[in-house]
Amino acid sequence: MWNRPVDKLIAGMLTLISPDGTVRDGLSITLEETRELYADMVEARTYDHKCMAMQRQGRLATYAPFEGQEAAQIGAAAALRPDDWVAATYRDAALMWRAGYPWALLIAGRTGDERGGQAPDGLNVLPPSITVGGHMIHAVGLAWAEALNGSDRVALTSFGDGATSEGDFHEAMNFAAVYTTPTVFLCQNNGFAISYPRDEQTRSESIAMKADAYGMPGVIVDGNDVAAVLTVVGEAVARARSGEGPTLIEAVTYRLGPHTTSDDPARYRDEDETGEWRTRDPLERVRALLERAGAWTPEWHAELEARSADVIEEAVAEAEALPRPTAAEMLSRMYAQPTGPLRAQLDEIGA
Amino acid sequence: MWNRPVDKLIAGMLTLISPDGTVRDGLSITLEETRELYADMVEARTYDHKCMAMQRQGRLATYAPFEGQEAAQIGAAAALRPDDWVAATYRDAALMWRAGYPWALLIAGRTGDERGGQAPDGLNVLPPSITVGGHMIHAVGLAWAEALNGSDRVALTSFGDGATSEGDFHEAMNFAAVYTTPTVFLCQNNGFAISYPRDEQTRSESIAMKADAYGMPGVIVDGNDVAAVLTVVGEAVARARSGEGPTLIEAVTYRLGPHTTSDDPARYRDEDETGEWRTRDPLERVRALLERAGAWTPEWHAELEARSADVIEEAVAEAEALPRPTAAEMLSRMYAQPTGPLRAQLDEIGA
Amino acid sequence: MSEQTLAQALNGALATALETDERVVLLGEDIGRTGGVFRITDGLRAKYGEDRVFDTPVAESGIVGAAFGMAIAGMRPVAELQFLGFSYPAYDQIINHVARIRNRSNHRFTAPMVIRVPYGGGIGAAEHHSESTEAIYAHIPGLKVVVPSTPSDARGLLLAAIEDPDPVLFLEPIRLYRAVKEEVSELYYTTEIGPMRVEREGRDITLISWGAMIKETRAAAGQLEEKGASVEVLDLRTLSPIDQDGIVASAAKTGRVVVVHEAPRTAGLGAEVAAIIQERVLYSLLAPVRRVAGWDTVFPLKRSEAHYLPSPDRIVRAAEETLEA
Amino acid sequence: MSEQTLAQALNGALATALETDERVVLLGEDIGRTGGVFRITDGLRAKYGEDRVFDTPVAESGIVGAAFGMAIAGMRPVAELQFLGFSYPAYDQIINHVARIRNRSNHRFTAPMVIRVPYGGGIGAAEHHSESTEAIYAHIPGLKVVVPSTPSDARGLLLAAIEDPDPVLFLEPIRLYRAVKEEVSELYYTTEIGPMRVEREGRDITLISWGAMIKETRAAAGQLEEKGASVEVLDLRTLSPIDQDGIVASAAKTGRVVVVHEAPRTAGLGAEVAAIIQERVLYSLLAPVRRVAGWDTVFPLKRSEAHYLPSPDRIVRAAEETLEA
Ligand SMILES: Cc1ncc(C[n+]2csc(CCOP(=O)(O)OP(=O)(O)O)c2C)c(N)n1
Ligand SMILES: Cc1ncc(C[n+]2csc(CCOP(=O)(O)OP(=O)(O)O)c2C)c(N)n1
Ligand SMILES: [Mg+2]
Ligand SMILES: [Mg+2]
Repeated sequence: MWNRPVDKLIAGMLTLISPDGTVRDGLSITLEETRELYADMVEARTYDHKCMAMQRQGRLATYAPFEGQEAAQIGAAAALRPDDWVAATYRDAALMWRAGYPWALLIAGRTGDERGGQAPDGLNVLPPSITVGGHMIHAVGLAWAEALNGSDRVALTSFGDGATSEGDFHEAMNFAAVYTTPTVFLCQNNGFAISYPRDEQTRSESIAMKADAYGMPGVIVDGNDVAAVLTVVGEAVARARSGEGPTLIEAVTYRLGPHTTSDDPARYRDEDETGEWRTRDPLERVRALLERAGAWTPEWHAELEARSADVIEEAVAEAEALPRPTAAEMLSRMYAQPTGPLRAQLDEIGA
Repeated sequence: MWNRPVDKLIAGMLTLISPDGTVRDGLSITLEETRELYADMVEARTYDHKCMAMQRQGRLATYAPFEGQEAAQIGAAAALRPDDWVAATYRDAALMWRAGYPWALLIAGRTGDERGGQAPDGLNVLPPSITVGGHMIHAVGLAWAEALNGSDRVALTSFGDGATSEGDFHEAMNFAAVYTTPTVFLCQNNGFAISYPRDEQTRSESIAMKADAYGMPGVIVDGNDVAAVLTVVGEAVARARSGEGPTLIEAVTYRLGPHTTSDDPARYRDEDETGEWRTRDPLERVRALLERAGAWTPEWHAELEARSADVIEEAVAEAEALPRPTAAEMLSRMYAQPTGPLRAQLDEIGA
Repeated sequence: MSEQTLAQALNGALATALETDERVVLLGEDIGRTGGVFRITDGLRAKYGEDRVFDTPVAESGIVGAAFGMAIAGMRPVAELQFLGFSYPAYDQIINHVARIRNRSNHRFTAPMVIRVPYGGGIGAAEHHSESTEAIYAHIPGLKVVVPSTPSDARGLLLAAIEDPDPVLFLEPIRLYRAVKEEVSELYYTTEIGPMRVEREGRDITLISWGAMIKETRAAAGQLEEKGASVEVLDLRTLSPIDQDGIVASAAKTGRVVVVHEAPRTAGLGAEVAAIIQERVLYSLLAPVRRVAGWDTVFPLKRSEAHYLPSPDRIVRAAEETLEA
Repeated sequence: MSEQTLAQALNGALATALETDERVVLLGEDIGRTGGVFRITDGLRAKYGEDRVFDTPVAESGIVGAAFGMAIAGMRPVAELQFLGFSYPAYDQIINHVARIRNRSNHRFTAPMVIRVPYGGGIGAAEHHSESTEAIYAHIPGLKVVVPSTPSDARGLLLAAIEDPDPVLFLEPIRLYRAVKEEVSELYYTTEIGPMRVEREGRDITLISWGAMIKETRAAAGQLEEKGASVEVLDLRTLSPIDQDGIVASAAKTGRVVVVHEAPRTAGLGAEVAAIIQERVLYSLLAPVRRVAGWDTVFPLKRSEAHYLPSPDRIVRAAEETLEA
């Protein structure tokens, strides 16, 4: 069955590009920008499909796909400056990548290699949070530090609808509001926390309205509309950057695939519901818009797909070429310098 | 300086007896009931003053006074049935007592004796929570169990404004709403968490409005008006008892004394502010009302005070007559039956 | 009797508990609709109803705290936390509330509840999904900590935990869920919480372990026996209260002990085992009690897992050095 | 140099850190306006400003998590939690985030931060206000755990902790805050995290302790010396990383060891000390390593405190039995 509360939400939320590709008032990005966002979403989806396939081949550990959520992730990241902070989750590979994190490292992480968490120097994107909820307050601390240091960097944290039930969500929201930190809270409400539907997760009508409880603005946006997400996150980023404090954004979207490669969605949701959401595919509506504007051709799309496939293949090769991690590396990563007990253990393993 | 947000709140909240003792529309308790509530508040204040004095004499460990909050506590407890559950805090002695907990046990607890936490058989009042925030979810579990068992008992949990910042507040509120448990959340907003003022604790205009974030009704009430508190808590209890679920109540009040006997309020608040709140004394307005109705005389008051003093003295004597707890008791309280290691340790202490 | 995996035995025990004691309710993330990430509660919501088996919001402190309230009110809640690495948000509820209510109310209120948690590594799982922090729970007075390693113990200990008048943290070795099969009775029976299980008797050396590490320890014992040593293997199966007498008796007999656990060595539960043994039978010890454990690191991701986990080889080497000492 | 209590030394160290390193900020409940429940931050907000010293909402996970974010962004936050019993809501942040960021980012992001927490009993405080759960923190890889017992160590270790590139849990023995006075330098100096301190040298027996229990241990050592024993007293002062070599050297010298701590005995840090000693110098041991510790109970309320806390008498008795063994 259709996820009722989302139904209601869709009525009130900001959409700039309708599911059929028609444009609504307020769309302010150029055609060229739209083409770039489209290209990014194609690349992200290519990555997602590749990872699903690799996991089935046993080349990756558990993988959490984001198919269906590309607009929310690419749109949000596109609103950031390259030096802004990002604290995101296991499902946010597209967001992290668009914020500058290399595909190769994201893949390395999924092969089960801690080196995948080592962002390139200068890039302020944290390794993805695997625990649900704990990382939001980090974005508050990061933003707070930047503000205290007089920088105008902001911190964006992305999380799911399920994460809003954790006590840490509450503490993070409250601290951000109390200290007016430049933090953007991006909730990708994809309808489920594993099998648990959004309308059981909380009885509030929306997640965005929870912002009121902290004296913080809350905004609800069509999470499958890359332009709307870019706009709304852009406004929140601008508020944050100018010292006006945090914003909570609820991007209403849907996870088309399973929770992770270990999950079986048939146990908790209907094919129909998923089918319904496929008609709201975030790539499709941009394609329709572009096509109508004469800026999309099957050839261009094929070219994008081919280029993306190459890029992802290269990233896979790079990740898989990482030499096998040694035990000594494992022991040496715990502190700046191995402590006494660890030095003794390094001796024990003969390193 | 005056605590600004409270100022604003006072405008919107339910008051039935004004600070000068005049009655507002909607007061529905009888004169006799009002006299009883007054008597209870006098007894509670007598206890509070006695404990402050005893602590200064070294007869009690740290004590957290509730002076100024008598109406919130007595009013709330008066709305309960004797078999309802109560999960309250270190500052809620008046509430616990009015719910059936003997003064003697409350005092025993404050002398540093675990036996003070042993409610009389059949009384569903938990020992006071010393950690801030953790006990609210217990009232959710208690209420949930009662509902599942088909009983119509409700659970009331009392906590402070500071406690609303803990993650556990959020999880408790959310669970209560998700499972429609018969729980009454009573926040005694007394303006401070130790030294931290309410308006820094959270940026929401009221605490009551936080209920919205959970799809739960929230009510704000003059916490120094015993009749208003009784009415509002009574309504919430009725809702809960009839299966309509939880309510959040914010009782706006003020702690006239220090946070605890170790605290020095001069470090963080103004005499003027405290003075201002003394004009809103919860006992005084009821006295004025009764006096105007010819139901209060200095003689009656003196009688109440004398009787209260006797009752409290007796409770003190009872608490102080408790034999010194033994080490064996301490070791035997951890499990239904001492475990192997504890049996060995009991041997070691020669028990 | 039927042949069951550890996972099946747990599922069966929960069904039996729901069947025989109407005070039993289950709650946890995804345990209803999907039967939980490891399907331990599979089918129970369908069979026993939505008012016995509850899916919950993602909030571990809430799950434990609500279960605690239910327990005080006379129910027998069995809460599931998805992985031991996600139990920490509930640590405050467990240590400050669940484990203490009997003490602070002088027996008046109690928390007869079970917190079930899959634990341990070895399946190449994501970060935080392979924790073995049993030591931080075994140190908490008022709590019991149980770890079955066989299907029949799983059933017996889980039913005992649900019956127990005090709160029990019930750790389930992820790696063994489907790795072991055994004939398990379908009758109602309990396995006493406390006494360890002698997995194999021997004279020359004692190997002590619990949870999934029993598998490696068993393999090591096999290799050692082949080389001519007579090896005793103890499965602690209850970590708190720890079976001091059982441990000490075996140590006194063999004079040589190796403790094996997945958790980091420093301040792990192996330290307690070593401390007890030297305290009580120092003069019977023919060699130091050795600890084969995880290194003092975070449990690593898939590619480094083999570096971290004690292997039969490491256990054999430590045992041989102990035998030679 | 001036004569200072431990509390004054800590206040001075924080002032020095705020003075010399602009990355240092303090945050915690009531630390600004009132200087904290123990007045350790007294005057610092007035002197260093509201953008260096922050009062916070009542939310321990938030305090630690926010400090952690600040540390990643290059600051040197010093968070205060009011009592160790209120650190548990932050346990998840500490174990799953603070202690792991270096590992999970392969050194790219780090958490140079300090979490200061008053700990231990002996002042007849309310429930949860007397905890000594150092063992559950010493078991966490990636974290350091420090406990000063003298004013000069307090200053040196706190400045070292603030300088440290890794997160440090800094435990402050409540009972010693104002119970000890010592000449303390006002200069900037650090005391190395790791090495224990030999509080007193001796030949016959080693008493090992930390925190407030140093006081009882010192008293016991005095009594024992009067009876003719030569007693060595070690103040571990760093609990993680534990000074294995220092402990072992002393145990090898005296052959007799008693460990003293306030925490419950089972799975307390005394177990680790005993395990290390028997592991490395079993054959030098003339008697079992004994543990004089809290009982396996919740820390009791005022009237039972004396039943619980190790007393000089209990230590002397254990030492005498150890000397006679
Ligand atoms: C603290 C914690 N509890 C439980 C889990 C297990 N878990 C992983 S993802 C998930 C659901 C999260 O749902 P949501 O926040 O909506 O994010 P989504 O997966 O839908 O993107 C759960 C319960 C976890 N990782 N961390
Ligand atoms: C988890 C926890 N953190 C901190 C404390 C210390 N503490 C005791 S009372 C208090 C303030 C609570 O304020 P509020 O909730 O407003 O209640 P009030 O004392 O005003 O009644 C604090 C921080 C505690 N007891 N528990
Ligand atoms: Mg979701
Ligand atoms: Mg308050």
